[in-house]
Amino acid sequence: MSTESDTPLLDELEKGPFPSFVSEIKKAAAKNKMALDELKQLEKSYRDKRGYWKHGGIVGIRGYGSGIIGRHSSLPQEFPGVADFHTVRVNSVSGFFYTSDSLRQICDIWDRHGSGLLNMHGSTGDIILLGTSTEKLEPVFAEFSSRGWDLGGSGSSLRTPSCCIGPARCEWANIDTLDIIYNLTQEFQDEMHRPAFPYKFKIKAAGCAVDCIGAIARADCSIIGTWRGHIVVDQSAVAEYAKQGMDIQAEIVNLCPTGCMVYDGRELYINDEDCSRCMHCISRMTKALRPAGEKGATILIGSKAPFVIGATLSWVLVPFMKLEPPYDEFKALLKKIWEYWDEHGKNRERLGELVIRRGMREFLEFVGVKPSPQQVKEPRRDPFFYWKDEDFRRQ
Amino acid sequence: MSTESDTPLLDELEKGPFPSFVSEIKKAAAKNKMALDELKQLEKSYRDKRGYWKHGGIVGIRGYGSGIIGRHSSLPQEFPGVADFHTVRVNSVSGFFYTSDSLRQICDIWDRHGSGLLNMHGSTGDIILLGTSTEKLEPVFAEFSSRGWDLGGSGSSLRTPSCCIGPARCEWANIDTLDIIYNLTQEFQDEMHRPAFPYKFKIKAAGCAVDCIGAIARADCSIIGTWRGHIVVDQSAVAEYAKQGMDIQAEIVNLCPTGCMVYDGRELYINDEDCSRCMHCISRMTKALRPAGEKGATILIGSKAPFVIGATLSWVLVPFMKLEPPYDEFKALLKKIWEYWDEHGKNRERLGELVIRRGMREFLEFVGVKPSPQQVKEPRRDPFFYWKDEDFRRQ
Amino acid sequence: MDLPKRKTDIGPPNYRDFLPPVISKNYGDWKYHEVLSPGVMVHHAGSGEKIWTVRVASPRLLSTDTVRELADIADKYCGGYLRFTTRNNVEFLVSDEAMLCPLQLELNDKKYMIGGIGPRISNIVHTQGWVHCHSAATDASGLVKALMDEFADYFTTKELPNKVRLAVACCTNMCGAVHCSDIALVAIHRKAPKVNHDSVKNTCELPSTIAACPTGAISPDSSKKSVKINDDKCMYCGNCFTVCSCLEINNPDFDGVAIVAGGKVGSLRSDPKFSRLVVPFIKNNPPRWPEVVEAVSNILDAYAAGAKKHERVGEWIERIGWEKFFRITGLKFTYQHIDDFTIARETFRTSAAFKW
Amino acid sequence: MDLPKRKTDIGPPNYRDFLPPVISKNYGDWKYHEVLSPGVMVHHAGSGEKIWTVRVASPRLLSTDTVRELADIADKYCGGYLRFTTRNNVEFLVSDEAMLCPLQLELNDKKYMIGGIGPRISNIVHTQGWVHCHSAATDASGLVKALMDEFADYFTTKELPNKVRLAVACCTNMCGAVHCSDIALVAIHRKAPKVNHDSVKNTCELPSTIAACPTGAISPDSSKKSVKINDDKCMYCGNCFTVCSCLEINNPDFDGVAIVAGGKVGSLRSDPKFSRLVVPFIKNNPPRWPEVVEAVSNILDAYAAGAKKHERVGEWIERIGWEKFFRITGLKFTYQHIDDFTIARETFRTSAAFKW
Ligand code: SRM
Ligand code: SRM
Ligand code: SRM
Ligand code: SRM
Ligand code: SF4
Ligand code: SF4
Ligand code: SF4
Ligand code: SF4
Ligand code: SF4
Ligand code: SF4
Ligand code: SF4
Ligand code: SF4
Repeated sequence: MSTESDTPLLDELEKGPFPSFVSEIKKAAAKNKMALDELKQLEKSYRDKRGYWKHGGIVGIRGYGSGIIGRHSSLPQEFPGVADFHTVRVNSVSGFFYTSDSLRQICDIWDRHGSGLLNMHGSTGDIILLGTSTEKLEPVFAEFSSRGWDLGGSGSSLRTPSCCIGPARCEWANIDTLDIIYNLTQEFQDEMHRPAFPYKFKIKAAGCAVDCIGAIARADCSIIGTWRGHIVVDQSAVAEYAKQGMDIQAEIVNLCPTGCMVYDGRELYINDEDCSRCMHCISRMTKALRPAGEKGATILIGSKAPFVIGATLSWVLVPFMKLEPPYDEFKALLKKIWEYWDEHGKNRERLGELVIRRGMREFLEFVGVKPSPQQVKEPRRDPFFYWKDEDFRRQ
Repeated sequence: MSTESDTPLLDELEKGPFPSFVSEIKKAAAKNKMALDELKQLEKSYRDKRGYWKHGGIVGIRGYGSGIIGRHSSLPQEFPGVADFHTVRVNSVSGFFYTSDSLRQICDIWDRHGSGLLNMHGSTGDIILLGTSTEKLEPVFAEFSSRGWDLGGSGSSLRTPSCCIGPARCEWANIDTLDIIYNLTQEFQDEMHRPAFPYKFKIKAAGCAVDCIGAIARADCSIIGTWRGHIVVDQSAVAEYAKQGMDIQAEIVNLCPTGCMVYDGRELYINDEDCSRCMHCISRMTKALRPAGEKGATILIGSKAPFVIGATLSWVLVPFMKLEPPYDEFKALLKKIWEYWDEHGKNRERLGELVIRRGMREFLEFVGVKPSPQQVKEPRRDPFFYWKDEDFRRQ
Repeated sequence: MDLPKRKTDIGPPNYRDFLPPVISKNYGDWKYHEVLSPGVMVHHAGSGEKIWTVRVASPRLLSTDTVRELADIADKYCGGYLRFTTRNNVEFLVSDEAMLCPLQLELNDKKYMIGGIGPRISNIVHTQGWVHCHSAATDASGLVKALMDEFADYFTTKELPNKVRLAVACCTNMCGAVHCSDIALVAIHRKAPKVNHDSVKNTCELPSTIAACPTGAISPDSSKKSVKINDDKCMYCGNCFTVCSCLEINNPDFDGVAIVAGGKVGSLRSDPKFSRLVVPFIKNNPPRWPEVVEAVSNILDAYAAGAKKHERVGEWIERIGWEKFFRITGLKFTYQHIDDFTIARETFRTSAAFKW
Repeated sequence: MDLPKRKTDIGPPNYRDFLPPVISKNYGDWKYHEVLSPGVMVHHAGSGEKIWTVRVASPRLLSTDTVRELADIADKYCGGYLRFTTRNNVEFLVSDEAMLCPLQLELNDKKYMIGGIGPRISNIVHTQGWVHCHSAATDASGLVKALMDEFADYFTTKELPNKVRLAVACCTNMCGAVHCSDIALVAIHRKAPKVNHDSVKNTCELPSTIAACPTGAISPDSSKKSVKINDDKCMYCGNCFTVCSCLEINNPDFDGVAIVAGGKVGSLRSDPKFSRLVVPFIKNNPPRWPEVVEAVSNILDAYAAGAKKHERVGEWIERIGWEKFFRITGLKFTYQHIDDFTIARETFRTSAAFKW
């Protein structure tokens, strides 16, 4: 038997094939006192089956209202290294692309001023620098900002927008997700850094309905690339898939949600008018099928985690919008959306909750989007609906 | 041109192939002053595009709190024949079966004391005697009750239960809908005639999931016959259907919601374990397919029209219950349901609304029904759920 | 007393006394049935015995004369036995096959419409309307007559992919099963009630009037000893008018019907479904509501053309998608179609996959 | 000042400066890709050029040492280019085919887990847990490690019917996309917070504490200058603890995780779906939560055995029905499974068709 460890429970989690976060903390702890107390406090949590953190306090960067999450140990005497242990959210790069040098730069700064621990990435998409003390915050920021990095969002602000890898490496991207996200992030620096919204606001962009960024589930505004046109079928590639053993009828045709495909054993036909562009067939037969026509995006709004009214998925606001730089049409829409939210949103009311509370009509009228059946799965069922005077004039 | 009619608009509705309600009113009007003023007032409604009725007043039968709907013309000077024009709800016969004599009996009484107009039937299932004056109510009732008829429900009471034709003429009935409804109606006369509930309560029974009485859409308690067992397939009858030109694959197999059927061009196989007993295949191949095994019913609760929270469909409470005379298990459940409603229901709150408001758990515990996945389409999605001390003990 | 002997709580007569003998004998032992023609079917019992059913349309609102006529016909051909269906049709219950033909001949002679069995349009479930209900925003019987005249062929002869259940409710109380019908009409008001302050003061009980409003649109108007109505909150349900008839909800210039579609009650193939709003409003245009008849025909034609055999209207629409339904019917999609009521969010399109 | 030159609102670096040259050249012109092995794929551009991707698992919580190691490897084989995926894996972006094999050998040497591409289990999206968050009712990283050790084969080699997206949220704030995952864990408390009246009095702002509660369970306790909590209303969300750390929500004897399943975010084949509760509670049992791992394995095994190719967990469950899912997994169905929250009624079974 080896000499007794200080962290017997966590040590268990160094075993097994999957890379161990405990080993990571230990690596940092070997040269960093904050990381060491993080490790020890965590061992205590494992022993006691409870966390030992406290929220809060107002900590931040001069001129910024966001980007820092204040955190304190509830056992500061026992774990002084994490008495204050705030995280710094650094705005990541579109598509999460890095060069080795840029990563080393981040590491160097963080070793100098923080715990030496980080998340690549936080679930919104920031680089999360995991823990430092209050007085280190300004130096950390100065180092990063002087080297071309800036903070991400936190609090009641625009949060760090993020996207799928899109046109950088994916054949299905209908929009330039990376550029859109970069452009929007640059444009709305103030909205991100100086919280002035009723609550947080997230934007995520996916290049197609596959949604590799989970935009539809966790963004107040979800941008999802699509096309108006048809799917080009390369019949020889279809034949090749069949030859390779794909059961095209079972795997493709039968799983098409709109039933718009026919396979006669040799060729594959798509009734494009009925296709809902769900991406199933294209994703399974990437060499044979290719969307063609006008490219653009569906703009959806409203998804969020369950607090307080229950989780929501984003729903369609604009069925189709062209998205090309400088993205003016989209930006104008976004500003109208924020204006509406600003006018009607309660404190800590997400956009989706607000629109659900006040109804789609007022919102559509305000932001200037027409009602369309694409916005709903199905029309209303109960006969209680309102009329405005202009409705009578219209008739 | 003929001489000018008093009712030019309604006269239009005597044309065309479908039997005319206007002709009916005219027939009655020919010998009855109430019916004549009904006709004239209706013509005025057609002219003015609005109704001329007023609700209410307390009118009724001695000893009864229900069975009569009070109604008054809002133009009693102009139409004195309908100044008071209350309807009498006579409890119909299970399955809406009549003999010619019984119908003549009804007509004779109604000609003597009322407008000579009636609905066969009202949409709850009563015989609706359409309009008489306040002082005629007691005589009407006396005549009917002395001949073996009684009033149906109205107000905050049990409403006249009704059922599909069931075993009387349908091969698919799993329960004796007629007997159940007759038995319940007899048992709960007091609940029907002396309103003591928070609001109306409706019971409807269908012999199978085809639901020819619309039980699932419009009954606070819906009884729907079903079976536990399997579907017996008569392969020669299957072959006969195929021979007659039925496309068994397209019409039956492909429309089976659970995908539990296979047709090999000759024989039809059903994986009974996966069958949801939806009745599609059976209804289309009645000579070939027949449920076998234990017969009983699914008990559902809660459907109603849209006021106030929106329309609801009944949902499963008890997935399977044997239903044999004297139906004690069902009656005991019904009494527990009413007890719960009585204890917690607000004035004018339907059972379904109450259970939706307070949640299924309390209700299930109160009425003594176990939770089961058959009660839900899908489990909850949001992680906000309650725990009681007994849950901890159970674990 | 000169009244007959009054009894209470005796309940309805026993159905057993009303069944034709062949039914009593074979009760619960039916094996299968065959549809012989749109208005005639035969049920076969295990015993080998049969019962024939001849179904005719009824306007539901009947005079005693007509009921007596029905009774007489039943005597002549059915041993006096007949019934009404859950959709208010009349069914003659024939035990003697020889009676089938003469019965139909007499029914034809008397202009009864025979039909309604099978994948057709049967009778329209409906309620009182201007005939008897204070709450009505339209007339139900008139609409039914206008529609059924138009669709008579679908009752008597023509087939559809499946049964099409029509219904009419004369106000949002929806006494018909409008909320789960293939195609249905529900009458609506579109203006808040006008308050007749003088009569309110004298006639109505203020607290119960105020409490009647489900949206809280009514508040006391103490200066007038009456009530005032917040137009923005009122959803024109007419509940207040039931309690206080001086709150005039009827408004001929604004009342009319909405069309809903896609509902069903049976659990066959797909779960029971609610009807959904397809046309928010058509003005009352009695006596024949031609615009309503046309709009319903339009939907029915699209269904007849597009649905697969056995598909109900709602199943067809769900297969093609509501967006395509609006496209092919040419119906206008507008603000009223988007739910803003209790479960609105569940109707929003939370998907990136839909048709143009 | 000795600090470097501070700038504000410069935003993140431009992604264009971080793309490998072959990507810059073929940006937006990719034609198709091929999965060469569970951890290697190649994308073909219209130009004929290619980029290879080698994916390795990451615990997400990294030390700077490890990040530097990743950078060094990227320098050696990828011209210094690498990226992270939206599920926190590392992707080495290889432009030179000759580097593919040596890169993998070095990664194997260094014990990196290569895989996660295709119909497999990829990394588990998760959040802070006891590592950093005050709100956590469990540890996220530990659960992820325990699960991924168990499912390592599904990352590196074995296939499933489709991708299975796992997630862990350490409290009901659900910072991971738990609400739309194939199988996910969400940590819950099950007891109302204990009020430490003395500290509340001195530390907490009462109005904001009371306002923090979404269910209105907190009211002033004026005698104690503190607050009291109505146990029956509290749904253990911990919101109040965020605002006032003297409302002790952590309760080791009662805290643990719930398992949800059947969610997805993509619109392929079927609309995005919410995850649904399958196991209401399993006690925290660190360091390896064996009961949780077993329960997740059970669900995964049932899916692997029952789903058709390309079916996601939720699609499989919807096809067979939730009642059958509970039957074949042997999971107990209890009160907590029945929704009683905002849209509860939409989850009730409004149909007579279901399986036993
Ligand atoms: C760091 C991060 C988790 C992680 O480990 O990755 C995180 C951490 C916290 N989240 Fe989150 N959220 C993080 C992404 C999310 C996401 C996912 C996303 O953005 O895609 C969600 C769900 C989507 C959404 O926005 O609804 C999310 C939903 C919440 C909520 C619930 C909000 C709601 O409206 O329901 C809260 C509660 C709140 O805002 O008070 C919350 C609150 C918090 C707080 C600030 C706790 C609190 O109440 O103060 C956490 C600080 C943890 C800590 O100790 O540092 N966090 N949070 C993620 C941000 C990292 C980043 O910037 O990249
Ligand atoms: C006569 C009948 C319509 C008909 O022509 O067939 C009818 C007529 C009235 N119904 Fe109804 N309801 C009738 C079946 C229904 C049904 C259908 C059913 O029972 O299957 C429903 C929908 C199912 C349900 O119960 O929810 C129905 C839902 C309502 C409602 C809405 C209740 C709700 O909870 O949403 C009201 C409003 C009320 O109760 O105040 C109502 C109220 C009324 C009143 C009493 C109007 C009122 O507010 O005072 C109507 C009197 C009309 C009159 O002038 O005589 N009626 N009512 C039906 C009863 C006949 C019978 O006994 O056979
Ligand atoms: C007579 C009646 C029962 C009664 O107690 O009065 C009845 C009788 C039969 N129904 Fe029905 N149904 C009757 C109302 C209903 C209703 C209720 C309603 O319309 O309000 C429904 C539910 C409709 C819905 O889902 O919205 C109904 C949905 C069916 C179906 C299912 C159709 C479908 O595929 O969705 C069948 C099966 C079939 O058509 O093969 C069916 C089949 C039958 C059978 C074949 C049952 C049998 O074996 O005897 C009967 C004759 C069929 C026919 O009319 O085509 N019956 N049937 C009702 C006649 C009403 C009428 O006058 O038209
Ligand atoms: C690298 C990444 C994008 C990024 O910007 O980082 C990515 C990349 C690809 N995804 Fe994805 N997806 C990535 C996250 C996602 C997500 C988001 C998530 O998991 O949070 C989803 C949505 C999952 C959901 O619906 O819940 C996602 C659902 C898919 C699907 C749809 C699977 C399905 O049939 O439901 C495909 C299509 C396929 O597998 O054929 C796909 C296909 C692809 C393709 C083949 C696209 C392409 O042509 O390049 C890429 C490699 C496939 C692979 O990994 O098997 N990707 N993919 C993400 C890798 C995460 C990881 O490390 O595992
Ligand atoms: S969302 Fe679409 S475009 Fe973006 S990476 Fe995934 S498959 Fe490619
Ligand atoms: S994209 Fe989806 S809807 Fe369109 S053809 Fe392919 S599988 Fe069918
Ligand atoms: S509900 Fe079933 S048992 Fe009753 S009449 Fe209809 S098909 Fe027959
Ligand atoms: S009853 Fe319905 S579920 Fe069962 S086999 Fe027939 S069609 Fe399929
Ligand atoms: S639907 Fe309305 S108007 Fe028609 S009968 Fe019922 S309550 Fe009266
Ligand atoms: S019509 Fe209905 S909503 Fe309008 S004031 Fe009257 S009760 Fe209220
Ligand atoms: S899920 Fe809860 S505990 Fe976990 S990081 Fe988010 S807020 Fe903290
Ligand atoms: S834990 Fe949540 S529900 Fe309970 S008292 Fe605190 S804020 Fe309210």
